[in-house]
Amino acid sequence: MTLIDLANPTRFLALTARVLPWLAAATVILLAIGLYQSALAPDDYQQGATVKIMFIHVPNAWLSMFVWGVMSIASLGTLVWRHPLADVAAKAAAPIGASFTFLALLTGSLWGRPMWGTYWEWDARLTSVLILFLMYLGLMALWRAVDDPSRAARAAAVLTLVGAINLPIIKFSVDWWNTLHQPASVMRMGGSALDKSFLIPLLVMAIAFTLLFVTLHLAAMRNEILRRRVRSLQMMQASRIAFSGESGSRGEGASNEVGAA
Amino acid sequence: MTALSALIRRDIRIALRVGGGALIGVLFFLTVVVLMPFAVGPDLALLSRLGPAILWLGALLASLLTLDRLFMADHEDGSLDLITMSRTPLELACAAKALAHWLAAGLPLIVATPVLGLLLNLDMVATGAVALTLLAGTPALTFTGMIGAALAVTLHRGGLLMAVLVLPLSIPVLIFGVAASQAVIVGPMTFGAPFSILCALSLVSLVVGPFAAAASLRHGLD
Amino acid sequence: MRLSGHGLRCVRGGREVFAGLEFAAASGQAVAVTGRNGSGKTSLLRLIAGLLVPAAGTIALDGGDAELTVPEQCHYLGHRDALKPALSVAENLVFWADFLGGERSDAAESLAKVGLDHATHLPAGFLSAGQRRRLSLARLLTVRRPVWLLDEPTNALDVAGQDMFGSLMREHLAAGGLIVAATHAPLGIESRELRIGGVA
Amino acid sequence: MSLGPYASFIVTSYAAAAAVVAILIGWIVLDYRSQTQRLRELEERGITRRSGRSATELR
Repeated sequence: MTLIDLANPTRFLALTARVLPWLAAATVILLAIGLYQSALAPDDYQQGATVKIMFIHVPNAWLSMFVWGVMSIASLGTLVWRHPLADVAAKAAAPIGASFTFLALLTGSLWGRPMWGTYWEWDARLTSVLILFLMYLGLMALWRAVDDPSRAARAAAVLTLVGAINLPIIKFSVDWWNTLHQPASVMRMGGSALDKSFLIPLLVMAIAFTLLFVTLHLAAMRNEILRRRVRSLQMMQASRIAFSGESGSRGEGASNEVGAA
Repeated sequence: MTALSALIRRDIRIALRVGGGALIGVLFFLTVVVLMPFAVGPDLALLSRLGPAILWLGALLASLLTLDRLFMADHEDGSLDLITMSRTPLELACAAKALAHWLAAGLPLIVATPVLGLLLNLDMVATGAVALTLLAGTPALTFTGMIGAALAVTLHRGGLLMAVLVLPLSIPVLIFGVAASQAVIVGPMTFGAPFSILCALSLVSLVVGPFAAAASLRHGLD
Repeated sequence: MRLSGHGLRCVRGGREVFAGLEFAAASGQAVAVTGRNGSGKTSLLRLIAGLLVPAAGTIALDGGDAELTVPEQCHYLGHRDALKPALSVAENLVFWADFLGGERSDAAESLAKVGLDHATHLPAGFLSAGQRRRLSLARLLTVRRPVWLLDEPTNALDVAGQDMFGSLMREHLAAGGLIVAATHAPLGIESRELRIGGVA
Repeated sequence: MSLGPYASFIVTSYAAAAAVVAILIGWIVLDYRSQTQRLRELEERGITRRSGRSATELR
């Protein structure tokens, strides 16, 4: 099955129907393993048991960026390759990405509360994620604001790509802004210096959440394709109404109005 | 009464459907408030002192900037003609439209306030005070903003002109709204005095707004 | 019932559109307002509808409901359809029926009469210009008003639509209503002509 | 396994993640049902796709 084959929505729906149950099962199994392992993971000598929040915070934070990446590729698909499923993929990903980003923020602030004493600190990482969240919401608002999906797709694709270029700049600016005001970062999680007992559960959770995203994304894409079919059928119905007058008992004569399709 | 409730229900429905802008106001509010710390700095003590002011400014801008389409859309598709001709007094119809707008766009701002209070390091009491003053004050913003929205139809210009016309009118609301919230947080004034003035301002605008808007719509139709 | 205007003068944008205009129409009569572009056909309708204020003269509806003003007893069908694309066909119609109030007939029946009964739950945004016009006509049928003010009513309607509209107007006149229509094309029903702006 | 003094934060985090994911799944399932339902209704009215194939059929 190549990318060209997938261009046909009907074939895509068939593939989705076949793949979804397996994906869902794999997600559940991996999540179970990940949760079990993170439950067994030892406490951090500095942070105590709160380090367990990391096992869901980090995968969500990873997904918040990964989903934007997926949307960026889909946007390229819309603008450059004109792949018919690209804007379906981009649209379906936005609310899911926003949800993961929201979870990253929420767990981040719950993790921060014991560390900082407040729920929110204008910490460089959290702030960047907050901006990312706002951009997700803006993108969703854009999708909602335009009724015609193919017209909205162009605008959303441009915005997504501009966002993808801008995100590193925003991240850099926020880092700079943050260090300007707070020389010492409040929380340091050494990235690669992480102990193996944390790293393995974290990796499993990250993979499980990524699989969760893929599952949800495919299902949401399927919904989106069906939604567009409903829409085009309704358009056809609207243009067909005039003909129904023909068979009506009022005998007003045939109408050949076709309607704006 | 059926006429007015039908109008309110229609406007809310349109605001919530695809293409409607009810939630964009909240998003704008969120964005404006998030921008502030980047200008002020991430100092939590400072932010919590400025918090009520930031929230009020954000809510003010969000509720006024979403208003400029209040009558414009109805004017463009001819609905406004029919509303003017109908047996429902235009003043009441204007009030109903403003109420619908407040329900669809104003209330979500108040619901979003606690989350933003968290970002600005406001404690529970301060957040509650801001939310309460917004609840009392945003109707005043909507109903005075409505006058600007009506003028925008008359003058065939929306956007910035409307903001320039209406923002000065909303200064009293801003003064007493922020004063009442600050009174809870730092004192030394009591909460009651500015809050009752705020409520009075809202009540006055509930009366004046529909009449002014209806008058300007009547003279502006052609 | 008799709708009449005396000595009507209309000024728009500092320019006098017409002056000293007289017209009258009784129950069961249709008046076709004709004249070249810019002669004030639409302005006359909007004067009657109360959407413009006459610079001089009066408009009266004798034999109507004394409690109501003239515009409150009129239907106005302008160039714009007063439809919301986000709402469904039925929602649009029921809203106007609820909002305009007064005596009303069944909305579903009116939709059937204008040939939109299969589209009731479709968003109005999906309709073509002609279908939108039909939906506006359904409003005239659902809410009872004695006076119909129609501005180029047959615009966007196809031949079948015009026939359908002709029979609806005849029904309205037969029921004692009256019609003032601004038009270029023949109205399709028996009507008196009111030519404004003089002979060019 | 003891969660220490901040147990409520940890539990809340996991619960919130579960809730949000549950809402997402619920939304997707309900959306799927309503779309297939609407397609079926349209088909019953005799509106079919140009290909003549059923719009709901997946294979």
